[in-house]
Amino acid sequence: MGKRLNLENTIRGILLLFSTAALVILAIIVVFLFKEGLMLFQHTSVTDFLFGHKWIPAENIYGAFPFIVSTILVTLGALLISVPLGISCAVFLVEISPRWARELVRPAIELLAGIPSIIYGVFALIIVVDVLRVPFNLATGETILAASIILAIMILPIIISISQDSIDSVPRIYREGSYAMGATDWQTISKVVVPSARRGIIAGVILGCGRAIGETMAVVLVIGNVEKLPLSLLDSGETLTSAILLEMGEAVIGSLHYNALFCLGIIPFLIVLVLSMLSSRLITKRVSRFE
Amino acid sequence: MSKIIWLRILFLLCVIALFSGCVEDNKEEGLVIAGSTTVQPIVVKAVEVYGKNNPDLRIGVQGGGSGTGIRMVGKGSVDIGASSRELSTEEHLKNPGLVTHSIAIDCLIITLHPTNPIEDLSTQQITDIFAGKITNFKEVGGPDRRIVLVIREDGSGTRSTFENMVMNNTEVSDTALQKPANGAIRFTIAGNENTIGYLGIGYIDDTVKAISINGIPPSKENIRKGEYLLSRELYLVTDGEPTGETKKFIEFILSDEGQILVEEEGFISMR
Amino acid sequence: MIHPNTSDKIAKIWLWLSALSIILVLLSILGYVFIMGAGSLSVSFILDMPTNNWREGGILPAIIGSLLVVIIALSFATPIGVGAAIYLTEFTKEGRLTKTVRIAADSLNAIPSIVFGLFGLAFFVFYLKDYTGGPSLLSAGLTLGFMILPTIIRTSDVAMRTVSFSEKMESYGLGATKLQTIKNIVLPEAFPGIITGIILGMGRAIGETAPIIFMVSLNPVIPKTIFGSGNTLTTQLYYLAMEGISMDVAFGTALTLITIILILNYSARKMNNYFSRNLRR
Amino acid sequence: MDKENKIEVRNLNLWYGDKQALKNNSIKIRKNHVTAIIGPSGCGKSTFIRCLNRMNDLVEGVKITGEVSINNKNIYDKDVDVVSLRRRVGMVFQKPNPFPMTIFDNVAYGPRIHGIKDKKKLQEIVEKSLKDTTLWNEVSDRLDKSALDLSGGQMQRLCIARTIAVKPDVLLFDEPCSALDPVATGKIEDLIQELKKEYTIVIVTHNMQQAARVSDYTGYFLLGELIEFGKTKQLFENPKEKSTEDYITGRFG
Repeated sequence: MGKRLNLENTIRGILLLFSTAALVILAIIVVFLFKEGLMLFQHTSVTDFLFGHKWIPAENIYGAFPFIVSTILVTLGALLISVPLGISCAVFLVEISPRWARELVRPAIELLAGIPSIIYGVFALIIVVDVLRVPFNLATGETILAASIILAIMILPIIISISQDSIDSVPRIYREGSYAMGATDWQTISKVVVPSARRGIIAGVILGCGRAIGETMAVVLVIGNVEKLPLSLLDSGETLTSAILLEMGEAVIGSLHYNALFCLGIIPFLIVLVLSMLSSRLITKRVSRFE
Repeated sequence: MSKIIWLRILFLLCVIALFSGCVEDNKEEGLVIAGSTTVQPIVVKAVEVYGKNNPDLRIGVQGGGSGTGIRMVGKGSVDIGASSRELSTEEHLKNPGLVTHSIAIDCLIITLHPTNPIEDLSTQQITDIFAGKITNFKEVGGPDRRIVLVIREDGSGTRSTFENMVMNNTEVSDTALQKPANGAIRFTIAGNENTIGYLGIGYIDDTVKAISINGIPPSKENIRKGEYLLSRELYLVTDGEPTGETKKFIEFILSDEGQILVEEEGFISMR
Repeated sequence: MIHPNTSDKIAKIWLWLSALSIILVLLSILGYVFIMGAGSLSVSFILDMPTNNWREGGILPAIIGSLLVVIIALSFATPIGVGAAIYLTEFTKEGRLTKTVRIAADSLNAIPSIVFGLFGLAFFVFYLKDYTGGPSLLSAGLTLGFMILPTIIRTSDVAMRTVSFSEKMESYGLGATKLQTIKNIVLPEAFPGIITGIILGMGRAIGETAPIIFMVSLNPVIPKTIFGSGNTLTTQLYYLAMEGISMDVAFGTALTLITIILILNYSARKMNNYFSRNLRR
Repeated sequence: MDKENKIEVRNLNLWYGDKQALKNNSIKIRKNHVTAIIGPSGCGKSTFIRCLNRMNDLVEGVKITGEVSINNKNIYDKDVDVVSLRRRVGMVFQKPNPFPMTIFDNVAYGPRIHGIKDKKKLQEIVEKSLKDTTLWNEVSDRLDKSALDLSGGQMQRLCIARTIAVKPDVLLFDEPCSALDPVATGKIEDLIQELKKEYTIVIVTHNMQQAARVSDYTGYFLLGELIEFGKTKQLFENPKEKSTEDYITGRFG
């Protein structure tokens, strides 16, 4: 008997250790990210880093403001495209899709989520960039808009699947109530179903937003990587993540440049962490409210 | 019950996988080379051929850029550093023992889209174009096209070579598209008639157009003689005079056989 | 005002179009990669060594590199992830710990892949250099293992929580110990969910580029040890495309990658269907 | 046809897939009266009432034959617009289902979807509907608060207010009090008495006392068939059918 308890306790201990792994890893990441990144601030002030307009590693000038603005623009652009499309698609799947269409669209979305970002990038580099250049009369198609388009496609699956869950869990009696008032399908969807599901939909959008901020490979290939402050979606730009990928390959290890690139990584890291907590809070609240 | 069997198999696979790496002898590679991505094709090609003759030798090739290569060889983390530029004074001071070995001649060539009729630019014109003072090809006798600059990324050895040779302390325009590799620059230039950029000679092909500078075309002769503005040597860097496998490998690259590989990769041999 | 029935029709057309556009986007990407890559894809492309600096020949080293990296990632993340899920569902009550772990897993899951790249570089490549061999396949695999851990924790967690309470109680009622119950009831019942999680993690590990881009090399040899460097399908694709080495080989690689992902996706579905059918019996 | 009859159901059959849930029922429902439908659980009474505003159209795999005429027009004719039909035939459900929005928006929902945008007019409608359902005094100071914070009985009255805000001809109640306490139930029953002056009302209930209290006519359903239909008083005091008697005397059900 004692032996069994011993074994059970050992295993319990090991499993407890395992269960804290996610937490421990998160902590190690924070430590190493900040250890390498914060060294920059012995040289550059935080304000100069966040709001400086110039990024010239050769002269040890590190102003990340253009990268921050690019990141915001790219993300907004991607949301502008993917939110309406994603919510519509989720509504379609739950509310009006016949069975056969659902069985076609669902795997398509899963697959879309599974395609490696590098392949999205190569596709966008060759197709999207070229398609944009002529109609907008641009000098180059490598713009924030191009990155937004490809990011929109990449975050669609997240927005759709979370919105879909949320719309699916809107109680049937809401729909019946609306239909019984003589509402059409669309009135029921737009005035009752979607507003009732809005928490989950917002959570999905927030998660998608986080993904867009953090995505690298697809963006770096199509955004042009221009260090100038972008003023519109049709300008080229350079996001925080694309700057890291672009320059880390040749940054001398342990140099200020190297530290600055880690600093660039800290920004999306923190933003995404906050967004993820926000969305999980929204999702849990939604669940408790319907139950 | 079959599910339990499945589970066992899965577990077993995990264990096997975990140890498969360790069971093999985990001796580090015999020869590790790191550094410039420009030099990398030569090194990779050399390893490919050299490795066939020396199947027991393990060679690792890593990128990282010239600066990292030099730094790592100085620290002893790698055996050979690859660099597309000479050592800076700072690097010399830090590691006085570093020895450079020229293995090939490279040249940055000013490149345009094939449909661009411009054949020649002066050094001053190139400086002004890359500084963003000239923004349309018609200002240098070309067609009415807005100029899109395509350059290498911050920190790149190729970029600093170009800026040292051409820009004399003028900053490159911040509207330039930055690309992490020569191939990406070529791809961008080939796909857009508004572009101008610089490419290592090994990357010139018929999708882009190489032009002359100050009337001197980028022929092999001119480059080897150093007359085309942007020629430079490529180096392997060792800590002290090379010995053993390191020495043999560098000798291989400098041999006739090795220099043929250099030419095959589009660079210009030392001979 | 537009009549409600008219706007209803217009809206439905829009909804159909939105779904259709998703299919079209998917087909155009898949179709494009297929058309561009089908020419170079062949058995020898997969099984041969590259020659002439990756311009010709096959992509065997990258395939083996991907395989090794994924195996390392899974052998790290599977036992820990499943173990964590067992602890969370069987050994502890819902409370502060479970909540914290779930939030941590979700946060970890949301971290941008390039941040994992930075972290891997600082932690595995430099800090643990003596154990990982620096920029090695092991470093890459462990970085990916860190990355897919939350996927495996969360899917196993969900799978185990859906195991019926009554069956567990029945097992305890028959005098089974906790470990026996876990082994005989919980794990087998949760198995399809766990497997799905593993396959999902596998797909993610195979498809990621950014986390391992700073740890690979273009060395055209078969990696002989996980302590040495190598490259994977994704990083090779990036280099081939970026260095403009060969678009044919690049698209061949892309097609190989997509095919693997398709197979994984499909098998995850089938596996889930198969097991859930068998379980219901 | 009798002018006093608002709804005439003839030979109504309904199948869920292969299962027949309603068997050849015919019934006449009189204008401005309350008609109660009673019967044991699963007898098809809810299914029946849902045929009167075609809510069953929303269920997959339903097949309906026969005729339901409202104002002498068969609502199952091809040219009938379901949307405008449901506007004329309002329905209140078993479980109070106010939408997750403000009280005002709940009541204004119907008028809005039918095209009324004018704010003042909406306010008038909301006020009148809430007054008609005796809710006005309780909620007039918190119209902009969420409807989900109301009590169960208030919610149900809100749902009734929401339904009458579009001025239907007919009101269908599907067990409106089964989720409510006796006090709230009493209020709803009073309300139904009040509403029949303006509306034709059909109420499904499993509570016989309720049927006896509120209705003028009663129909008894068993296994999808209308067993007996007549004046409430007569049906309860002097049922013609044995099974009706068994049910109302509580011998089964």
